[in-house]
Amino acid sequence: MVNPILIIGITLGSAFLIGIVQAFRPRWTGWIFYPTLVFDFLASAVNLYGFLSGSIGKPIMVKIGGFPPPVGINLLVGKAEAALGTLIFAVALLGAYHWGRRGFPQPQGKIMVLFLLLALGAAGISFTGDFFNLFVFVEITSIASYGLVASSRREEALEAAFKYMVVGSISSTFILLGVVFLYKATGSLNMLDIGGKIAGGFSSQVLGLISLLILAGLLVELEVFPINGWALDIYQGADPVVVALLAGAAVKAFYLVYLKTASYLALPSFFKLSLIFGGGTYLVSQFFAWRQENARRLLGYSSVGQLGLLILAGGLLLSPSLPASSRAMVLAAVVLLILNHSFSKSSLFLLADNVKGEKLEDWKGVLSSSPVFRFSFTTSVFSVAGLPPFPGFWAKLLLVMAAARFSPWLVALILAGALAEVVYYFRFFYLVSLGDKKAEVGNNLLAPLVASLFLVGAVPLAYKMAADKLSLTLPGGVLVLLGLSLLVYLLGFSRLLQWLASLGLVAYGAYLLLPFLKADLSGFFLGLILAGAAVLLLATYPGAKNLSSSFYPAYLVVVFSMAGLVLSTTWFSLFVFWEIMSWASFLLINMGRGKKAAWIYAVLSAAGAYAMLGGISLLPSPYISSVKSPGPWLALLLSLGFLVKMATVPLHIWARDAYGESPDDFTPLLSGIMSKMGVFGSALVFLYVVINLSSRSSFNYLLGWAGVLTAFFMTLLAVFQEDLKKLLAYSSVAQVGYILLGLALFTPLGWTAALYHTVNHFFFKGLLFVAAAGIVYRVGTSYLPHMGGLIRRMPLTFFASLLAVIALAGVPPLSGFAGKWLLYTALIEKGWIFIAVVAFLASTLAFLYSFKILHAVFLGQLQEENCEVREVPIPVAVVEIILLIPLVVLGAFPRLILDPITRVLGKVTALGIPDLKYTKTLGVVSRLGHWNALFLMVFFAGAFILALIFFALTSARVKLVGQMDVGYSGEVPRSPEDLHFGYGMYDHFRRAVKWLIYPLATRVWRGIYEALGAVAEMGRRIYTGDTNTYAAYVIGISLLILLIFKG
Amino acid sequence: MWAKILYAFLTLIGGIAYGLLLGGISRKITARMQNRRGPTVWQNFIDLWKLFRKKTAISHGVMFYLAPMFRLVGGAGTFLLVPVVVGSPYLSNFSFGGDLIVLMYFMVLGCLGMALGAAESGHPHAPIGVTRGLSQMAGYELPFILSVIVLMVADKTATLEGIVRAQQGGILHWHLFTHPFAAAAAFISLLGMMTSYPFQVVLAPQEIAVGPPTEYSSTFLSYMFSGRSVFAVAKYLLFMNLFLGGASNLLWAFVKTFAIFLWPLFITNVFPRLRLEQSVLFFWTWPTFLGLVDLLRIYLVR
Amino acid sequence: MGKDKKYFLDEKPEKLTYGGVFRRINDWARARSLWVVAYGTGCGSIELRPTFTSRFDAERLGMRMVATPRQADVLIISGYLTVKTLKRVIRVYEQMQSPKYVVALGACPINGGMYYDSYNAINRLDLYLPVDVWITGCMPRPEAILAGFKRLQELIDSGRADGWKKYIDNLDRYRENQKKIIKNWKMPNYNW
Amino acid sequence: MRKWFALALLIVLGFFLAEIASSFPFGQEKWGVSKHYVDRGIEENRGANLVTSIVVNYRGFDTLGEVTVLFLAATALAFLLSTCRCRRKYRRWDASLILKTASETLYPLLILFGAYIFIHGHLTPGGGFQGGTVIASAVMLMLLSYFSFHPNHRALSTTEGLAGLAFVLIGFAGLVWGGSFLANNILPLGQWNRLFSAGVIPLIYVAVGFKVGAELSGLITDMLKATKEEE
Amino acid sequence: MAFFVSSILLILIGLYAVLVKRNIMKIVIGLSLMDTGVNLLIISLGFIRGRTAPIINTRDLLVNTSSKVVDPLPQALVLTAIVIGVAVTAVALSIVMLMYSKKKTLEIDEYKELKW
Repeated sequence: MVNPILIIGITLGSAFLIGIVQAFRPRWTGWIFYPTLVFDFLASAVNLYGFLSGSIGKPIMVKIGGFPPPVGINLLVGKAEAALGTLIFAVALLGAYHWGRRGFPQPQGKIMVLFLLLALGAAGISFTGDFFNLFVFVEITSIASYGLVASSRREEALEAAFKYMVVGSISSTFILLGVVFLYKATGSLNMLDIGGKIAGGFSSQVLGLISLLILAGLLVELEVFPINGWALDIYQGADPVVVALLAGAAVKAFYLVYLKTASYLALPSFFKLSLIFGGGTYLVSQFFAWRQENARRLLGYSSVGQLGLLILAGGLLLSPSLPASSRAMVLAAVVLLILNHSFSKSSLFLLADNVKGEKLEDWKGVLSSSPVFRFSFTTSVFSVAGLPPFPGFWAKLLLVMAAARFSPWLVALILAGALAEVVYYFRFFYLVSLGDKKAEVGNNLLAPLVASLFLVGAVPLAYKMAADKLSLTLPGGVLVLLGLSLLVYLLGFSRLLQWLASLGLVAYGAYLLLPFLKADLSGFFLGLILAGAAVLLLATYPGAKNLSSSFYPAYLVVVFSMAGLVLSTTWFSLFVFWEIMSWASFLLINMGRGKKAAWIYAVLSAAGAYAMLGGISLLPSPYISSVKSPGPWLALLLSLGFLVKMATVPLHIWARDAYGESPDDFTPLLSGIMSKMGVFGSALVFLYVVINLSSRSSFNYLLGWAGVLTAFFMTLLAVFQEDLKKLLAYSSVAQVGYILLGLALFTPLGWTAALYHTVNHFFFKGLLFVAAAGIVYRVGTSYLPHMGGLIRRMPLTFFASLLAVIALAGVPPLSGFAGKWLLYTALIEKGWIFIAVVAFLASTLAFLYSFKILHAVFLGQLQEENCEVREVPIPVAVVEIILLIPLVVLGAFPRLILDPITRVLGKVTALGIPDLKYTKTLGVVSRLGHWNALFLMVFFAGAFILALIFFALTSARVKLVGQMDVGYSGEVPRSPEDLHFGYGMYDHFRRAVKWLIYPLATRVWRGIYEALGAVAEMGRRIYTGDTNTYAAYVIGISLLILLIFKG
Repeated sequence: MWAKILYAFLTLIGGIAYGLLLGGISRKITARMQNRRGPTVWQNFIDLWKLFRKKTAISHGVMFYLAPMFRLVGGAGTFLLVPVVVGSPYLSNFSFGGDLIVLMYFMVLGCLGMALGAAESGHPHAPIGVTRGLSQMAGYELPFILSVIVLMVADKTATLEGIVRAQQGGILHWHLFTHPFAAAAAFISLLGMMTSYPFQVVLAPQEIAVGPPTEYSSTFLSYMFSGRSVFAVAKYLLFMNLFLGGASNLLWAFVKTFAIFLWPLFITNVFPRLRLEQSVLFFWTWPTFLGLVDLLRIYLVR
Repeated sequence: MGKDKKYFLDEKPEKLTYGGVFRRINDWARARSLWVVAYGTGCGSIELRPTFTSRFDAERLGMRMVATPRQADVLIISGYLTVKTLKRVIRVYEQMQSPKYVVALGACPINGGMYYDSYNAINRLDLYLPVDVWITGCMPRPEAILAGFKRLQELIDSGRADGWKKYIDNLDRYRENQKKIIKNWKMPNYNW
Repeated sequence: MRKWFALALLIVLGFFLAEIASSFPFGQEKWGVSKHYVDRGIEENRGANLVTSIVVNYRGFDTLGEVTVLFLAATALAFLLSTCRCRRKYRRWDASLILKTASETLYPLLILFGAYIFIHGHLTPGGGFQGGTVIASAVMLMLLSYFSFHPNHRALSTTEGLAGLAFVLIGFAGLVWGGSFLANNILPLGQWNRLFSAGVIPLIYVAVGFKVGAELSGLITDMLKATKEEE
Repeated sequence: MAFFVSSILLILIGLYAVLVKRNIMKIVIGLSLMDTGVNLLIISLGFIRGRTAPIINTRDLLVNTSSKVVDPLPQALVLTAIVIGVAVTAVALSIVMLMYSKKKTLEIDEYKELKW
């Protein structure tokens, strides 16, 4: 145990000493400054460790002057204070190091004094047990802040400092008045004493007003909306290091003291006050940041928002009706939020210090400047936006679960804010990752790196805390695999090694998860994931590709999180893995060309995931089991996330570019397997929630329409798409629409169709995307009009693609037909005939783009620039062959898959097994019809070969001619470009369906985004930048608080 | 089994011959309608033989080479999946291979294969024709599907046998009369299927030089020719089974298919050509509306 | 022409034999199924329309117009030929599949007709292409054309219409003559 | 508009403040914790001035903070103005003879008076802060009179630093020998109402006096220097 | 009572300056005024009618002190508050000086660059 007074005393002494040394040997000041901070940090850390290990049982009480509490001043350092002290000095240390490396402004001794005393003031605020002493420390902090904010001596900094000073003076006046009135009312200044008196029944008619006066003062310092204009100005105008310290440390002390004060003064309306102001600030700030173009101000809005969330959590803590278990959850959430926000925000602000400009566009290209920058930035943004696996994510999870006990609207508020946060942070991320050029950034990156490493290091702690509170268990094997996946990053010097390691890891994962490969739904999907990932990983053979070093780790994380997802037994676990999967895939997509697509993907994923979380919070039990009499909203909320991943209309707007512009090596996984996780999730929702829905049939019907409209519209859009991968993207989404339709049928046959299609879609779409990757790798473009005639250069790929396309189109002898047959049979059996019509039409439209794929890429004229193109690389070719086999074999023997599916459905007692019989002549027999796959295959192959032989025997002399030897009205074609029909292939058809392909969804979503952005823009205008106005806000809001909550 | 295959083979030959004959008849009738004498009804056989025995042929590649076989096998397969005489062990061919859904998808196979061959020819007209054909297919499939689904739901079966059986017991049990709107829709879409005027923009010899097969010659062309003939017969048979109550013997099959054959023939000779988007939109409006009428009826009655 | 080697087949057509088991029936069928490539070179093409439509109805002879040389059997040189047109005619003719026949309409392909002294009219077509039937007149009426086709059918039936065979046999000589006229030979050597 | 709005706000605020204040009857006896100071102050500290006892001992920690605040302000001001050249035309010559003469006379007296005040902080009204302020006013007088008057900056810094350190060290001495920070039991308390009494209180107040004097002088000097033209 | 009213008025006057005045110096003056008002209010809160200052420099004050002196604690607090007020004013003035040196104006309207 270290006496906290030592921290304060020694720091003060050092400050005075620095003052002396500065006068004589300015260079030596650092020799006092840094050791002091280190000492402070270590001392606090030792205390914290003491508390955590239990060697310090109860809070440390320091009686200054030896007087017992009410008489003398005392410091009261408990677990929270010790933790906060550690945090403050850790952040201060980081900031000091950072500033020192950049060079303190001269005279440096003075700035060191200010810096030291700011940290000390913040620590003192949290340590003190006396109200007046609190005021003194508030003033120390404030004055040090004024000085530090102004320290860069830029105009903006001075302006911000002045505003802060005016507002801060008013707030401290409130605090001072409140404290003195409090003394007058209670006769004491000691917090514990007053708390004891109030808890003991002391009351006074003005006590409420007095407490509110103090709280209002503190709320000003806590930057609640709308009295936080000054704070935003500081974030924007002041030196980023100072801001890091203020936002990362000082404000947290105010937060702690706010909580302490509110709980000592214990008025019933405090929790409402906190909820309203915290929630309002949180939501409004996150929202106002949408259109912010200044990076620092954007971070400022975020900080304010996070504080709002903290205050809201504080409100929950203060609430008398919160059950004890929820209280523990909120406490854990608060700890994690503080930790998360302090480090991520310091990291971000210190990174901002390294970027030249303040505007968002000045950040363009910084991600490619240095790996350290990239790592720190990504980590910090992820954690500050509350994404897994960082503490913020667990905090949000805990907070939501606790708030759910309180009110669903609170959950909605938290999640809405979180979504808004994702929107602008990933807009930031998107702007930052734009640009090919490397931006000029400073190299003062150690401090942000350390901060982000802290965040990474805090992951296990956060997980443990959340797991304890939520009784959440994640499959250990999967966690090990996820950890190992991240280790692959360390092999970043060689892609080949990473590739080999990934293959090994997937094999190891398969070995590890082998016991779970049972004939049930999880086992079914697990098998798909593991086998699929292994095959698709093979095709990512790096060769001479320009892969990012984090490609393989992220790839593996996606794979194993999917494995964890399907093995989940609780909704929490499902959600956690879902989020991990989403965000790892976001990173992968962001590695591609479509940064904006990645942003949209991020936003919609987050929206879906948060909706899902909202749904989970409404569930009575976290276990994935039947839910008694759920409401339709619950079902909708739960399935929304899955629908987003399946890109169901109208949530599809991300899909085209995210698929089309993600790295070519990742797209097969994204389409072939990852989109199936949405299928898995929806299946769970259907099985456990929708099944008990009173309006089940109409819900299902609605989803059925959603599925079939997805299939229809995406197919239609695919027809007019001129980019190979985007075309395949649309096609993929359309196919998943069929799967959703099958699920929505909720009949054994429908599910059989859905599951069959799930597997089969992996085969052909995986194959097509792998082939596309190979083609793009060779040809260098995925723009269809630039290809053509590649059959001459890559016959194997053509053959593979041909079969895949036939399967995709669902034409009989190959495997694709089974899915269609089952689906239509199921549809007609169920009597969803209108849906059946649309589904039929959609699959007819699929022929259009099927032909387009084959023609525009492989047939027609070989373009001049592609004359030297070679066949795809050998690993890709191998994968093509591997994926080819099932297409043919399943075409002849669909029972190879149908039988396992029947067994899986046998486990799903809610559905039962499909009513299918198998006979020798009729093949598969349903209630409606029959289909003999083997016969068709044999007949087709036999007849074809017979005809071929006959032809070869009887035909005229066949001469293979050159590609431009065509009947061209007697003319000689000049170049292949003139002859190739590759652009606008369906322009005539487009004229017919123009009204159907109007991008309504995109327009609507963009309209919503723009409208909200415009509202945010308007709302932000309340921060006029005018000092008088800010002061008026402070007084007005304080009065409002007094008026509303005094009762 | 082998007998069945042999019989199917013979039926196939017969089907091709019948198809060629129908083609000749149509040329003759057209000529008569235009106040000409026209060629003999056997002209198509002569043409076929000439093409078959041409001395040289050119190929543009593997798919180009295989496409006529695709076309022939696709046409033949479609033909053989449709029972000529339901209940007859031999004349129902290979209809055990699949039901109506299978058939509708199998129909596409030949077209798709030929489309690929045409596309490989490298002649721009070929893919233009193919895309027109596919787009037009998207047009006429909608009313056709509507009516087919009407029948499937009404008869609670997806097999052609079942549908034919449901129409037994007199001429008024034919779906042509029990579901007149659906039948009308289907027969209108048959015009599109047969690429007869006014939906003939797919081939458009004057514009895109017969479109898809523009580079095909000689033996290749003869295969496609026979494939198309048998495919047409298959469609007539399908329509016969769907709407005209099937056939109880071969003679009825001839009569009914001939009747169906006359329908597009008479339309084609008196109409000009529509642009593609016009034909697609036409299919998506009037026939679709007709089909919907019956579909709604079925839906509500159920 | 180096670039064209990639895109055009530069290989001399093989010589063909004429005979076989089905020769009689083949010739019979060929004669009764003459597909004419719809390619008008001169004023004579205006006479082909009535020939093929209701008034004269060439279809009753089994003839029909086809849109592409690949599927055609007969090339009609319908009137005067210029140097410029000759290039196209040669290419069209060589793209047709054997057996194939050439019918020359009018006086111009025979001796230049009224354009005999023009700087660019071709005066003797059979120096450049093997003509099977000449139909004289300026222009020949549809009746004459039909008579010419009847003659062609007779020739085919009796196996005497073997211009296509001669052309391949004497390709080098024909090419020489063609290149004399067409100074600017911007075609592949062999027009498949 | 703005004025009326401000007035309205202020009226409401005034109403609230009045409501709170009026709940404490003016001039009535209402003891809280200070009853302890009043009743046992002499006994525990022997300082005649109870306010000083409170300021320096009972709530000495506040005073340490207060000193820190002042130190902070001086530091911040010195830091900010160290580069500020607010060049205004400034009088380059000294003040009038009367002022100069009076200042020269008063300067030592004022310093002496200031010292007296803080030395007697525990006995009479006043103390370190007041004394320091008086000293600073002496410096200010000189600055007003003489253009070339420059207090030694290093000396000021050293003084304030050492004085602050002394305060902290006295506190630590209390921690080491007296059991708690700023404990007033390490020196004999002496007799009531004597100069050498009240333990460490006079020592601390002397330190505070030095510190405040030096800081305020420095503050004024710095501000003045920033407005002067560069020499 | 007049003490309360006048000190609260002083606070309000100071705040009025902060809210309404467009000159930076006037705002700073307003803040100072407000501080003064607060200090006065604190002092008057500690006042007890008819009592003397809490300086025990005569023997009769030694006994039964609590019935003879006013509350010393507010006075001690005010001491601290005054010093803090001075410190804030000093820092404020230094910032104002810097601001003036940059823009050569003291109009608050000119300092609205940070907004929205």
